[in-house]
Amino acid sequence: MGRFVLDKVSKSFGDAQVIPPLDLTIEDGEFTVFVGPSGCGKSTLLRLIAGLEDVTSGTVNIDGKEMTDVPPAKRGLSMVFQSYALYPHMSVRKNIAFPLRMAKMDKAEIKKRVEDAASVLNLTDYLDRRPGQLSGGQRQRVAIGRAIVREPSAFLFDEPLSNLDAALRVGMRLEISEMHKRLATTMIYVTHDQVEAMTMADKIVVLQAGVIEQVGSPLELYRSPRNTFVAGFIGSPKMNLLKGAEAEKHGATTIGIRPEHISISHESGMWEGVVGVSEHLGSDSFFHVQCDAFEHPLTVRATGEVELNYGAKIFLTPDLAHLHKFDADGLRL
Amino acid sequence: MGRFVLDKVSKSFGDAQVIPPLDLTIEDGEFTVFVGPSGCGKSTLLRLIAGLEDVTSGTVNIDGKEMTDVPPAKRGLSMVFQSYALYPHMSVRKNIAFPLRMAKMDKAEIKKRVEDAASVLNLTDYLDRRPGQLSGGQRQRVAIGRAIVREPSAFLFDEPLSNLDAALRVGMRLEISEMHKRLATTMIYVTHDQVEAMTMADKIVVLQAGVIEQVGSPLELYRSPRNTFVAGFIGSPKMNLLKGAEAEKHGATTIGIRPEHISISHESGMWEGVVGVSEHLGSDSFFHVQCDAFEHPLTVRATGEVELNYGAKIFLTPDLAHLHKFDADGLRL
Amino acid sequence: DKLTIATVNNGDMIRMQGMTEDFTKKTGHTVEWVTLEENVLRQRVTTDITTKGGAFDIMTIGMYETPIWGKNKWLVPLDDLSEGYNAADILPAMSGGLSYDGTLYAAPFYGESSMIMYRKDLMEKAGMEMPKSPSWSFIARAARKMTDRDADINGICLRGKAGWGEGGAFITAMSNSFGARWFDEKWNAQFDTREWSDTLNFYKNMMDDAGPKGFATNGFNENLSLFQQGKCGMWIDATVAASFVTNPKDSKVADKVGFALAPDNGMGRRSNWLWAWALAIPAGTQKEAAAKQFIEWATSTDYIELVAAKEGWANVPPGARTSLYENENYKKVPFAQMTLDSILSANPKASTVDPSPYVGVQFAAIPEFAGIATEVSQEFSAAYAGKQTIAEALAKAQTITNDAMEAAGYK
Amino acid sequence: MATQHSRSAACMMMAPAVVLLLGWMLVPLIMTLFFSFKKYLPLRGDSLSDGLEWVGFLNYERFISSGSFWPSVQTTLIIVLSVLIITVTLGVLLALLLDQPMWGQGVVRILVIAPFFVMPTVSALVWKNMFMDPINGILAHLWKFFGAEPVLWLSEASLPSIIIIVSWQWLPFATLILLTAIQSLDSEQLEASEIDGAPKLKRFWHIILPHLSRSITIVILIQTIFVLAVFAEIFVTTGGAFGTKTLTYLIFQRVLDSQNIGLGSAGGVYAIILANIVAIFLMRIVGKNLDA
Amino acid sequence: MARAVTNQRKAMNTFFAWALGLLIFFPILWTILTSFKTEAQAISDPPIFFFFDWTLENYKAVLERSDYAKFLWNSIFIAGGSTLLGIIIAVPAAWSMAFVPSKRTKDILLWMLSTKMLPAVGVLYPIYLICIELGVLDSRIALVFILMLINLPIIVWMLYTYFKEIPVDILEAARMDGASLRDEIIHVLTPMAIPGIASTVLLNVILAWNEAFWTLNLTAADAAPLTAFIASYSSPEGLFFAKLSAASTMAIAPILIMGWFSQKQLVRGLTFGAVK
Ligand SMILES: Nc1ncnc2c1ncn2[C@@H]1O[C@H](COP(=O)(O)OP(=O)(O)OP(=O)(O)O)[C@@H](O)[C@H]1O
Ligand SMILES: Nc1ncnc2c1ncn2[C@@H]1O[C@H](COP(=O)(O)OP(=O)(O)OP(=O)(O)O)[C@@H](O)[C@H]1O
Ligand SMILES: [Mg+2]
Ligand SMILES: [Mg+2]
Repeated sequence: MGRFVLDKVSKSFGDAQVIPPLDLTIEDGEFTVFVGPSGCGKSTLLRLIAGLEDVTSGTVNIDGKEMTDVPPAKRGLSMVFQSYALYPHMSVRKNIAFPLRMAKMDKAEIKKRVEDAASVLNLTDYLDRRPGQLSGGQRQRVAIGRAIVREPSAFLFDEPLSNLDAALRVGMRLEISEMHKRLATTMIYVTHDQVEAMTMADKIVVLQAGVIEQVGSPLELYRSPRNTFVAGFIGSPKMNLLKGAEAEKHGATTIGIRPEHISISHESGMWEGVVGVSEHLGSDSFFHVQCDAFEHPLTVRATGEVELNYGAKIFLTPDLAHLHKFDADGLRL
Repeated sequence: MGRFVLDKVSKSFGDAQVIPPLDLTIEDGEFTVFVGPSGCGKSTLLRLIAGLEDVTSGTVNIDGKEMTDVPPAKRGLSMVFQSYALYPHMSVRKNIAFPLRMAKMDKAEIKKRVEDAASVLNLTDYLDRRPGQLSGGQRQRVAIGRAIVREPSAFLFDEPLSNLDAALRVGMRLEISEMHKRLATTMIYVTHDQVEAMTMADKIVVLQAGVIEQVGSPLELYRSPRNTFVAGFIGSPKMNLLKGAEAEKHGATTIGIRPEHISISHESGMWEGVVGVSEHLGSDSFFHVQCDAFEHPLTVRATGEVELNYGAKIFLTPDLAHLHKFDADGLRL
Repeated sequence: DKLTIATVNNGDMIRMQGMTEDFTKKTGHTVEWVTLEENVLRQRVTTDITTKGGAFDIMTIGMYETPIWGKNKWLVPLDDLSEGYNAADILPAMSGGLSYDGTLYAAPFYGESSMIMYRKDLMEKAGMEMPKSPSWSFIARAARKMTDRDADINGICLRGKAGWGEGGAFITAMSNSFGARWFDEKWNAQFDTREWSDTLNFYKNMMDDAGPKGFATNGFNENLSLFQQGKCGMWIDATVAASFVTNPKDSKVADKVGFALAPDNGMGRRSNWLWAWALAIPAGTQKEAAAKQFIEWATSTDYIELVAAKEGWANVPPGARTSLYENENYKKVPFAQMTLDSILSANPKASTVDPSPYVGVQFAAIPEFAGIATEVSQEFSAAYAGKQTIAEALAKAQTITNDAMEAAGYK
Repeated sequence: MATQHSRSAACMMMAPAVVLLLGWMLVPLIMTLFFSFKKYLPLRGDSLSDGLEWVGFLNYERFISSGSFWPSVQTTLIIVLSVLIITVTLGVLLALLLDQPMWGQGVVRILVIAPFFVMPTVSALVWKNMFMDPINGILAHLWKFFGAEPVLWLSEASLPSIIIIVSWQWLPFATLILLTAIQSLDSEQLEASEIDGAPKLKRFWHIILPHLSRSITIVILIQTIFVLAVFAEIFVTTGGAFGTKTLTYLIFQRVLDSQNIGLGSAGGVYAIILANIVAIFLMRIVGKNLDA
Repeated sequence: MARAVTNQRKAMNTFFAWALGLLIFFPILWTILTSFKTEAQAISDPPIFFFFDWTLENYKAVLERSDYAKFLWNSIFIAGGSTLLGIIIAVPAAWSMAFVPSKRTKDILLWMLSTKMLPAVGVLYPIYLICIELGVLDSRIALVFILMLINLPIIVWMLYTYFKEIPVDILEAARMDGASLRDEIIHVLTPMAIPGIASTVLLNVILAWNEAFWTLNLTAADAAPLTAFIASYSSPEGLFFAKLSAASTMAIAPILIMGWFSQKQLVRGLTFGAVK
């Protein structure tokens, strides 16, 4: 179980309102990801749900029970911190067992559960080490282990992978996804990583300055961002957002077109431009093209190895099916 | 100027030989990137070149002069550290001026050079701030500023961007590339980031356990990796390396095919498989497909939004032009 | 020259510091004072003299150190003082105690003995009268009678504090009147004798009945303050205290104090001690001549008159010169005569009833004494405080003393 | 980092400190050892220049067989241990309290650290005369106010008195170090334990206290060094009477009161041995902690 | 600072902390108060707290009697000098230990600490004799040296722990920028370690200021610091609590005031590397 209803929840630190009143419902078993630029209030929102911060106003409802004033220990949630927050003086075994000991579970049961969790997380060989003797990935798994032994009603993750190197991140991402499939427990996950958000989420919540800009499935957000902020935030490299006469032609103040939705031609096309810096990844090539029609260069993607000389004149044609139009307020038309 | 010749250079820490004797030549003006897994000796190699570590054996030759025993201060190189290593107690101006002061340059000249460097790096407005008051990107630029004022014979970078967030990294990457174009000074750059290596390098040096696995231009490495290690290391997501009967069909112990070089069909193809986890990024979709022919699942990329149901039966066909073949020792055939 | 003088922080010495201008004016020499608390001073100067450190040009030392140091030739003999100084005027008890082998090694700045100071009003209230030379049994009786715990009045206040110069000095002087001695003629400790046990038992019984709370930690200062606040009926202590307890500025009972000789036990010895703070010149100083000039100035009759002129006769340094007690002005001071009588009744050369090998009344002038007596007095204090029995304390004292004497090679 | 250049530079730069300390340790140590085998009674005319008589281990035997030796070792250990226990326990509690939000935190901190700045002599004088004096002391007044018999601190509770004075002096030090340690605790760790269901007391026991262990060992090490050498507090208050004679004090008596340098030096050697036993024991713990 | 603390909680904390703080501070407060009383008021029964006739008489008496300025200056000179000298010697040593560690580093550090365990009285005679031999008895320089040696282990240890927290990168950067070892230490390391050095200085000034054994035993008139000043007041004839209090206040006031002004610095730095 784990259904969260936030009703007009707001949070201020002193005079600074970090989160204006906000409503949000997270369904049981859902994998929800909070994304947004740094400082937008993702962690704060998560901590409000966990009970680590008091709400300034509004109510937090968990599984139909009002929990606003219940202390974190009694909410039955598990949290994985960005820094892992492992207990450095305890062995891995003790770290994982800690919540169970606190719940006064009996020794034998604790032992069994810890060992089960360890084997799921491939930590069996490290049970007697201290956190200081583990690699980043292993620590990460201990933090998760400590969270899962308890069978909480929901998991909260605060940027749990941001300290890992790229290779490890991919692995851990898959592990968490699989764990979610297996346990079917509600998970709330904070990240600023595009790929994590897109690949893991059932539902993404995009925040900006404490305000929810859009809620939806990853592809919904990719396909129809509600406004220019979401449009620019979701997708990598980011969507080209263009203003001016060209935009007005489409009856919009701003038009958006993703790098992957522009085709390149040497002969003809909608926009003429000059090739700037090229970046070749082998699998893809990215070109920064300066068009006469726009102030800023456009980013264009070509799959595979494509060679275009610096300064070459080319033509670009957007795929109109994927053209996004926004009004003067930045809202999707 | 800045031509480096490492002749049978090796390095041991105590009993552990971190770098077995190794030869490497870096030409003047070249942008060389060292890549390799964590702990493979990239930083150590860079530090040997800088003179921050003694070589255990071998010689380091810079611009034709033997420099093996010359202390770092006298090698005329500039280094940009992963942590930037700015002097926290000095203003930006003083930080940048430091190498010049150490060289006992006269005040007026120092002032001029610092201001030139600052204007190139867009730091003019921040000259009187302390590093603690700067954003990550600005700090990065101060570190570069400190490196360029001296007009060194080469720049050494040790993972300079790894502390920055994704968006900033892209920007800084471009800036460093442009700087290299402008100054045409030798640059040696350590990174573990695929994209950085591929987009910035003139020449990539792939290291594993202190041994050079391959040296070449980015696309050379992408197109014809010398062995399975390089094949697996260069490219993202990584190349599928397949063994068994299928590989032998092509007269190799191992065959390699990149995710972007496999096409998907619902009707027919070379290998039949079942769709596992899918990852949708919007611009691309990645599928993990379990084929009967192979033990491990294959990763396949499809451009754009492609939907394949979990467990659906599909057929995969590799692009034979991009099939890599390796012998029993992992060497390219 | 600039003289460096180490001195104790007693009132008379402090007063002298205020007068140094006079000396400088007369001789042109300047003076730097190093004023230290008694115990610290003793360590400090002893370290310096034994190592020939030469940090001081003049040292303030007592009757205990003088003969020992004189014997070691560490001090400049003061046998060639100028004519006008009139060395013969020094009280013989003082010059005797400050000489070794007939040579004077330190000039007394002031001298003291001990005597009884008592509250005339309380004595009267108790219906008793203090004889001029009382006995211990009278004192004990009077003390018990004067005691009024409800009014916070203790019949008698005596030193009990550890330290050879504190409680150690008192109990040794007292033991003399009980016929006890520290050593027999072969330097054997005598704490296993009945005399010592009588002394201590008498002392403790009396103090338990009529003494103040915590007397085991009381020294001169504590008792002085008790007496001045009117909390003691009798107090047997240094004669110099007389000027403090009769000074109305500090003392609530200034006008009610009477004096008597320290008690005896009918064995021919009174329980009063003899002490002098004296100025001596360490051998080897570069400034011997100037130092001698200073000593002559500080211990001269002129100096006494200088103080008298500035601060009154009650505040002059007492006990050093015969002429002082012949001075008409000084005779008016109420305790002058009793002080002199007390001093005269003490004989360092024959302080014990049974013969003893040492010189000194409340101490034995041998180098080991300070260390031994400090430890012994600590055992005694512990017994006063009830932490051990008197028998235990005496047994320990016996071992401590014999061990130390053995270590020092007496046996 | 460690190139040949820097390594030789390091040796050079260590040298002054090492050489000075070595001299500071060895010269007196050798002289002490030398004296300890000699009969050296300066007041009886022995002096270095005349040559001293060799007496073998006599001084050592004497010192240890004296009735004061073992009690003084015991006293030393009691004082050190009690002061450590008191300052560490109170220090932890005080640090926890000072870490809480309150009004006037800065001022309270100033009040709490003040005793650390007071000279031992002064604090002993103040405690002895103005607090523990059975007649004029504040404590006596306090006791009387509540109708109790004033305690004769320095005679009847002599050891506790010394312990109180020394603890008062060192409590600020322990509190300061522990306070900085508490403030350095990663708040996420506390939050994690809270989410894991640990109530307040358990959080203290399982998270805060282990976090403090390093600081506590350091407090113990430094205080042991200083408390072993406690002197002024005893000299001024009890003068070594009533069972407050520590080993240091006993040596002081031998050297300065009895002027028996040989015997005192032998005592010094014993003290060094005792200190080193304590030290080795401590260093084991701290050495381990310095690595971690 | 997760959840709001109720004002009630805060009030409770405040109450307890203040109560304890005042209790701990009381002996000092009482001394200061007493120093403004007359001798009679100082021992009055019951004790008087604030309502007495404040008088400066005691201070006047003390100032008249001793040359306070001389003692004060000696204290400042000795405490300051020994700390400064200690820092100068310790910085290079700590640099070596922190940045060029070897297997022996820890042993050396612990050995240095162990030199502090020599009982001072035991070596009084040797040191006194040496001072005579060198002719430095009663000289400030000798005390500066000796107190420096006494505190050197603590200084080295503290600096070492601070230096260890400084990223090696920055020193290497300086080296790459062409700085010599001297430049590196003077221009980069020392300024960066200022907070740590400051608290080391503070702690050592306090320790040196309060050192009473050597300062008392090796001085006479010229070099005597405040510890000797107080030794002349400690037990005169009679109980002069008020004067004793005045002298005590004068002896501790300078360091107390310095300590209070710099307590932030001191608190921040006092970790001895116990805190990562
Ligand atoms: N205890 C606090 N007191 C005052 N302001 C705070 C506090 N905690 C957070 N804030 C402010 O609230 C805002 C939101 O912070 P929050 O940590 O939730 O951001 P975030 O989205 O998690 O950012 P990041 O991605 O950098 O972790 C920020 O502007 C931050 O400065
Ligand atoms: N001072 C040292 N003493 C002993 N071993 C060392 C030392 N410095 C590095 N090593 C070892 O040398 C190997 C290479 O280290 P190096 O730092 O060069 O790796 P790297 O390739 O830079 O790794 P990363 O990507 O993690 O920075 C590692 O195994 C490391 O443990
Ligand atoms: Mg956050
Ligand atoms: Mg590295």
